[in-house]
Amino acid sequence: MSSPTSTATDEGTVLSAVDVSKHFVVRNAVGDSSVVRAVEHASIDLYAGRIVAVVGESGSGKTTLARLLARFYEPTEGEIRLEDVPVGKGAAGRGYHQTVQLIFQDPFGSLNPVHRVWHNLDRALRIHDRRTGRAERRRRAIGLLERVSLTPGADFLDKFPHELSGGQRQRVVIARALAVAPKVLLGDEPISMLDVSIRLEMLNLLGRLSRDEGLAMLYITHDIASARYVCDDVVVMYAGQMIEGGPKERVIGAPAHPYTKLLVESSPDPDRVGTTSRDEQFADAETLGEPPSLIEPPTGCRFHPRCPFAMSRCALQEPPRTDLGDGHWSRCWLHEEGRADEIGAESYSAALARRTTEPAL
Amino acid sequence: MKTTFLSHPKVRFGLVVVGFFVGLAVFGPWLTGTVLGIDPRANDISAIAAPPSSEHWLGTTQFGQDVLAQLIAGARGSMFVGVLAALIGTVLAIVFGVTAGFFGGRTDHILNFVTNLFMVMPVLPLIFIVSGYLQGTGLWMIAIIIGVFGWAGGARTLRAQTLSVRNRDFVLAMRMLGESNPRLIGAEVLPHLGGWIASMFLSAMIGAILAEAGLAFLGISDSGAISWGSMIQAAQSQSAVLRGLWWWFVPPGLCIALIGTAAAMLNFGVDELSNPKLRSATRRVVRRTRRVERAVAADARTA
Amino acid sequence: MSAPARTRSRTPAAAGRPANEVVLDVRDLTVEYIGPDGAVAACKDVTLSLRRGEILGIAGESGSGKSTLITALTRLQRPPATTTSGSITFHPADGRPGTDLVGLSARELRRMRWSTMSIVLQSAMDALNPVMRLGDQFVDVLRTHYPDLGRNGARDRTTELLAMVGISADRARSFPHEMSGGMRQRATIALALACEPELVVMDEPTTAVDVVMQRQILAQVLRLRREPGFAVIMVTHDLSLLLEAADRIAIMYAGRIVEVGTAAALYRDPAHPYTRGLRDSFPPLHAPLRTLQGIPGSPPDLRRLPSGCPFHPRCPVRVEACVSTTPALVPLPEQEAACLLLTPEESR
Amino acid sequence: MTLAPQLTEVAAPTTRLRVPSRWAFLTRRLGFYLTAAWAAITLNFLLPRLMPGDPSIAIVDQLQRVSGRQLPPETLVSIQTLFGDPDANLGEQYLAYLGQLARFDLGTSISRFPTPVADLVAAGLPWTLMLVGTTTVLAFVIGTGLGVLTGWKAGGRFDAIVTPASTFISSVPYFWVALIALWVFAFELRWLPSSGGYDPDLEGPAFWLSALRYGILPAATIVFSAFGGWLLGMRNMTVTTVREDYVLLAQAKGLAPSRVVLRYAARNAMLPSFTGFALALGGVIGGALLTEIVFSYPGIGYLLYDSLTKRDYPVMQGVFLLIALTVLVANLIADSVYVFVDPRVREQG
Amino acid sequence: DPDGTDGSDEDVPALVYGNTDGGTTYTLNYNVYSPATDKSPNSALVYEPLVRIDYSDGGNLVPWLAESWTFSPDGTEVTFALRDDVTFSDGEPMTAEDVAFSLSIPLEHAELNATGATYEAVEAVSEHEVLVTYPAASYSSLNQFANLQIVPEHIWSEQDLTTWTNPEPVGTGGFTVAAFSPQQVTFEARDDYWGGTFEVQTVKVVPVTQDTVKAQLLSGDVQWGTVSWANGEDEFVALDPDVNHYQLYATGGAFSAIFNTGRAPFDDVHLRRALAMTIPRSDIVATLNRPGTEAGPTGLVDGVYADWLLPEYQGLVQEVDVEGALAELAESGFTVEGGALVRDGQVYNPTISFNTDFGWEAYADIMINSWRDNLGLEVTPAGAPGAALFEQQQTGQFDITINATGGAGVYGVYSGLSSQYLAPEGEQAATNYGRWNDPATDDVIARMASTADPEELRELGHEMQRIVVEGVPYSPIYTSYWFIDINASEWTGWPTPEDFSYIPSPQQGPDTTLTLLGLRRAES
Ligand SMILES: Nc1ncnc2c1ncn2[C@@H]1O[C@H](COP(=O)(O)OP(=O)(O)OP(=O)(O)O)[C@@H](O)[C@H]1O
Ligand SMILES: Nc1ncnc2c1ncn2[C@@H]1O[C@H](COP(=O)(O)OP(=O)(O)OP(=O)(O)O)[C@@H](O)[C@H]1O
Ligand SMILES: [Mg+2]
Ligand SMILES: [Mg+2]
Ligand code: NI
Repeated sequence: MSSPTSTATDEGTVLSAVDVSKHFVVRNAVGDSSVVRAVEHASIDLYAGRIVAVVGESGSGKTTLARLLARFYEPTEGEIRLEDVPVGKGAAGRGYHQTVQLIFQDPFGSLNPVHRVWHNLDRALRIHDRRTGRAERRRRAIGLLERVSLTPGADFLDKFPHELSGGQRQRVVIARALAVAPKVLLGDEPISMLDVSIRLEMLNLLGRLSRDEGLAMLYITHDIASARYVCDDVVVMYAGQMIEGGPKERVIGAPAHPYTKLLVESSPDPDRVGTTSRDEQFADAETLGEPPSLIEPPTGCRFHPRCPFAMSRCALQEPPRTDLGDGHWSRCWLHEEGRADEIGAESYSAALARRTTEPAL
Repeated sequence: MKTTFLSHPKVRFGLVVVGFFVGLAVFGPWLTGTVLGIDPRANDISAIAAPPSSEHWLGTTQFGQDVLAQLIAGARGSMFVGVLAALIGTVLAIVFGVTAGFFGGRTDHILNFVTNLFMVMPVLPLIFIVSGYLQGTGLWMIAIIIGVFGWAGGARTLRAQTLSVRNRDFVLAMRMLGESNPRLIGAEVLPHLGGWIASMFLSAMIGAILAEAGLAFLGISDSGAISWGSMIQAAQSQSAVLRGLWWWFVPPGLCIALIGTAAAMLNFGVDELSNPKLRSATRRVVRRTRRVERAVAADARTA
Repeated sequence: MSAPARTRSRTPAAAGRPANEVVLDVRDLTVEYIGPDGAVAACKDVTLSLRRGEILGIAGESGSGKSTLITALTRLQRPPATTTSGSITFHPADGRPGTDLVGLSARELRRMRWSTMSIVLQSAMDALNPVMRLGDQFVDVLRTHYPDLGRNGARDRTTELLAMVGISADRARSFPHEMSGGMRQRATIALALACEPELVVMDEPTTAVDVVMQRQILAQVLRLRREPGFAVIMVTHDLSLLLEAADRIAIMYAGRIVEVGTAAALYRDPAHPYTRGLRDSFPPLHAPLRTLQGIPGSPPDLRRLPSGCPFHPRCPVRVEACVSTTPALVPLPEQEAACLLLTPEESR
Repeated sequence: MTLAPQLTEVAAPTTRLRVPSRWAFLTRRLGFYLTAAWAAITLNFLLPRLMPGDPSIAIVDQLQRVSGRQLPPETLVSIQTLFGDPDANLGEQYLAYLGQLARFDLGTSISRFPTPVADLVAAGLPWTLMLVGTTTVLAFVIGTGLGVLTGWKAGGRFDAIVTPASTFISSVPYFWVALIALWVFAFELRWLPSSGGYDPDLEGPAFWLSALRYGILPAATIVFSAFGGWLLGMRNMTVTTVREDYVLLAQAKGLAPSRVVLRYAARNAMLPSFTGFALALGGVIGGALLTEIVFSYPGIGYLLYDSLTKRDYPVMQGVFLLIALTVLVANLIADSVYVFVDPRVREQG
Repeated sequence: DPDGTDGSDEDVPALVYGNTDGGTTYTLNYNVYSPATDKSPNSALVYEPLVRIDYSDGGNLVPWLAESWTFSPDGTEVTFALRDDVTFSDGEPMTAEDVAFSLSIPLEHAELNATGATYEAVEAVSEHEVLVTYPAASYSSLNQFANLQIVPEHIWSEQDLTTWTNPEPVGTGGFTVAAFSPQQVTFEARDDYWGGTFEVQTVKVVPVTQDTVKAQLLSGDVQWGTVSWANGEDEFVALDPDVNHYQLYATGGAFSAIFNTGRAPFDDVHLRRALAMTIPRSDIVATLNRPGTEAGPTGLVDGVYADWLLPEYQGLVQEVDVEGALAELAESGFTVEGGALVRDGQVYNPTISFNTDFGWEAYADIMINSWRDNLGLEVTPAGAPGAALFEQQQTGQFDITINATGGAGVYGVYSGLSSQYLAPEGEQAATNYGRWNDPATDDVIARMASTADPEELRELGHEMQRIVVEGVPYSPIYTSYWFIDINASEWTGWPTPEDFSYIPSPQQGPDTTLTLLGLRRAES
């Protein structure tokens, strides 16, 4: 099941996760421990100059994946490879983080309110190059700020986080990550806490850094539309597993997994306004179901309890990975059963409605 | 930020009073000796247990000693114990609380267990007993004992705060930049806990002043030093209460209460400034809002 | 309102009501936070009307005064928030004359609450009492407003309400922390409907949940609104969602309503440059991609509002007059908007 | 250096949690308190051995002091044997000590030889428990009650007077309040007796009435000094709680204000009080000891004082042990109450 | 008053004694030989000694249960002739066997030797005669028998005396314990007491604090107390002079500054004199509200030892004598530099230790101030709680310390200076804390112990007075007193300090009994 395939084979990957799993042990008050399978058998490759988006419901393991890649967590299984070299256990030191940096969701939270912008950049510059003098560091810090479009940079050096707007804060965070000259930038929902009006600027900045500066980037989001806007490839996660991936237009335009279809159809899309009546759009959306527990995940395909296309085999066996060409792949029994066409045939809610009237199982 | 801090009435009251007593502790001898010309230990045999008068503003003790001079001298003794014990307690609380919270795991388990242990031990009786064993100790020893036994509550708060700060994104981010643990604690976590530490220090100081007074009242104190507690004790041993020599035992108690109130007010003010929920419930805010509401209502009536 | 709730809930009450009748009429509402350095108007001269059964969306960036408006409308504001001017007139369904909520005493308000107007708060996580069982939080509101319902009656009604949002009856014995976020959010919606209000006010009911759950919740609101027939004011910063779900939308900027109109009109032809910018801040899901810019700059600090039109520093089409003149809402065919570049309908 | 944070403390997954078993929680707490009790016992054993002074020498000291005559060395030796084998090593002594404790034998008082310490403590404990118990409850009830009132109407006139006043009151040393109370009510006004715990001439109900009368001043002192702390804590918690969304929602629901205050605001605001109980109780007990001394109340506070001045080490130890154990039990009770009032309770440490 | 004497209990009010010894509760322990320091109160109402010390007459011994005593010629044996009319409260007569049994308790049980008995054997020689044998001539150590209580052998011989608490005491005294509760002990008068009959039928002893007892004396709830009452003349007596009495009886001792003569610098007599001359005794007694009670230089108190004092020391008040002190200081060879004493390159910073339990800080301050002002000497206060101070004093860890000096009789006052009690610094000494080591003193004391001749004793006493005044092993500061507070609203017949043959103290053994015998119902 763990065939580490990459979509583009011409270039070498900068950072990849090979068949990684992460299990957490949680204890309740009684002291019983249970295992949360936050990520299972996930593989992902990041390339220089490309952005990969990971989308999925809340709790599907996106953050965990990012933190595995940032080596905040030790994988329970599998390995992380940096430029095709496996990273040894527990060795996530400065060297690693000089290459891989993570951007957090909340720009306020990732800047210590007691420190000025200067402190943040200065520390980053100093830790990774102890020889440069203060004047030189200052010059570089200004350069970094201007790289993330905070101009004039010198004006921002002495500000405290609370004196900055959300967008400016997130730019400072990015500038700080860039200070160590990383090759990989991991963004864990880097725009979801920002105001709608400034999100695009952020996305444009990330796009520019990847395109013009050749950074490899992971972009985690809830918002499929923004993923489509900025990224090159999309990977869909469900309940800790990766269920579909490929070039963005293929995955979003023609989902090859029922869950991806659900996700796309649930996303707000003002373009739909006027095409159908509102009541129609929302018809039967009430029974879309909830994500499963990761402590006792469903057997077989984890999506089967909610899936309108579910067959008896779905509940028994995990679906294999089916390559659909152009780097597009999916894990769904429909492909093996030759019923792949059904996915695109009608809307998800229609399929669901049909299923409730005539049970598929 | 700073100006709002200083313009907060509770903070201002607290700062003024605490500052006043710190000043008394520091400049007390100069004040009594040079400015007022009174000596806390001099005996005016012509005025024994005399009520306040122009000569002795706060009256005299049974030994003809000037109560005001003693009160000023006592500020030094009490503040000394308060500050030293609070320093010791705060350092211990930081060591236990922040270390436990920051490193977690086994370290946390052990340190937190010790903290909880000290927490549920009745500290004041314990201090009484330990000081009782070390009979006739100096103020240093008393301060050390109070500090050594009185840190648990603060450590618990700091641990909880550290726990919440430790996994905050900014700590993770700096860690990711390659900051070392000591620097993470020193530069990222501790400054963030500054407010908590300051308020801990203040409460520890009050606790220590009260504990010292209690010890002095039990007769465990440094006979060479004057503190507010030892003044009350001396008054009590001379039946000042029965004899109605209120000017002898009321002022030191008032001083303790006053500085305690001031420190509590400071903490209160800091709380209110840092917690918008509390801030919106202060008298000033409510009054201001009411005034506007009344004005609006009046307008509506005339309109 | 002494009729037992259950009988009413079964009859589609909306049937007999005139469709265009106004439920809530807000005029020139100004809400200020009274601070030490003077008052900050978080809502300024807000004028709105809500028709029976309608879903009115209010969109705006963070800090634009949406929550302030809602707490003012529901008269739940606390110091230092103060309603300094304006009226909020509620017109009951039975045709009695409207009452201005601003002038009501606490006791009069209490009688009106929940049975005429209920609220769903921003975060369902915090809106339920963590130490009370879910069912009890239904029972206490039911028994307050229908004293003759009895304990068992209230229980039955709770079961009924929970079933409406797809929560099984045994969940009534759960504590909030034992339920998932989506479930809690649905429970608060069911709670809001407990006394069959004529108006439900929702403050970002879907912000904390992800897209699939978002859709489920909205679908439920839409369905429920069809049956008992209540009007909804829904606040969110997610304009794309409102465009799909609301009948009419009001756009707030810096405490003012800068545009209000039908969802379709605002999507097709936004009149205010801010609305335009907001609409263009959402990349399309299917349409061809092009580079979008959003709105440069960030929302103003209400304590230091720019002069004139508060949007002018960020406005791509500003003219000189924008710096000095504060525009008023201009009626247009399908909407109203506050921009100096617009001329009123009649003069066009 | 690894970046992996600890995995044990994790926010609850959004999926449904299993309902934690209260009994399991309590069992764990009980385990902690048992360990704490063991620690207290061991501390109690070690303290006198780490500190200077030998009980036998203390006895001889005092006898010489009383008689003013030198006592022969044999006297010291035979007194030493009365207090256990002086040559036993620390381990043996520890075992012997544990064995004694198991038999509720706290040793023998020095100054009141041969009265067992257990008897002395047992004589004083009921009085202290009664005094501290009732006053803690009273102070808690008054403090929390007023705290809810001030917090609910925070910023109002009542709050503006009561809160600063109780800040002041809670900073006043217990014994000073006791002295003032003594001065005003016992000496000046002569309303109440100034010392002792009861009228020894009375019996039956009259005796209990007298115990009540004698208890009023000490109890009032403790309540007066202790309620402020509860009030301030409760006020701030109420203010914070009242601004929680669920209270706002409760108001929006049109519930009667009393119901909103009690069921929604006060109930939730009170929860942290239970976790702060340990700290508060320690303070109250310390204060109560001093109060007992001022009023010569026949409790263990006065006993402690007496033993301190007479260097009666076994009594000091016994009193401390008892106080420590009582506080542990009180905390266990507070924990149990907490478990039943807060369904979210989870192991904190 | 016919009603008061007919014995009907209802009309005879109890005499309430407010006991301020410390503690709020009593524990039951009437084992008078127990090594406990806190026993049940007023056991002297139940148990009696052989002899009584008469403080109205120089601390002489007078008969009590013993009618008389005779020494053997070499002074090593004394025979007590016992009264024959004494019975225990259970009706058994007291015999020589009982006395021999009682007196041998300290000899047989070292841990029960709480009074430090110095004899080595006791023997009943006839039904009413007991022979006590000493190891050496001991004419002057008879007063220990004032502290040894006679107990009934028929009850006590069956008990383990080390742990027994004697819950139902049976003794020869005038009272029995009628009721015992932790906060009150009630004594009932015997009607078959050998010493006479009591009008007071009931004595109640309650534990109270110093403040409370004053309040209760004022209100009449308590009629008898032993609390020292600064300004008691104004605050108590003046309120009702007929009823309220505040009396001071000299104990014969004094509070003194004891110099540690065993170590430098106070091994120098001139230095001791210089310091003694600058103790502001009048100031101290002024703050005590006891003007005129400054102690003389001898350690013997005028009121008690009038017949014994050398004429030149009678009524002598030692005023502060700065000139004399400076002269002595000069003679000592010490100079005062920066507050410290310097001689031969050695620097001494003397300290003064005192009992903080008594609140002695302030008095020490008065002395320290005077030494600073008059000699330039900085003496550091080193107060300690009673128990700790006592240990320091016994082991000689002090420069100057404050303690009571005195004893029963002239020999009792001075015997503590004998080198017999000398212990090196660091080791415990029962007395002679000042490490006084003077052959002349030893000689005088030895002679006092071995003479029975009053004239010779007087002569030797004079010699000791000269030694103390000249050598200053200690310097008396103020006279120590028994303080008696009386509310005579119910009972009269109290002696006064001007006219007494026994001390009306509730804690003075036979004197207490004598006081109670003398009390009469007040006329109302
Ligand atoms: N440190 C941890 N210990 C235990 N469980 C964890 C931990 N971190 C995450 N989980 C659990 O793992 C699952 C996946 O979490 P993760 O945060 O990766 O999801 P996500 O996709 O990022 O969700 P969201 O969109 O809400 O951010 C969740 O059920 C979560 O509760
Ligand atoms: N208690 C308060 N005191 C002073 N100003 C306040 C207070 N509460 C809110 N404000 C200010 O009022 C303005 C509007 O706040 P409001 O909460 O209504 O915004 P919102 O539109 O709901 O934003 P969000 O999308 O973040 O919920 C903000 O600028 C805020 O700073
Ligand atoms: Mg996440
Ligand atoms: Mg809001
Ligand atoms: Ni590292």
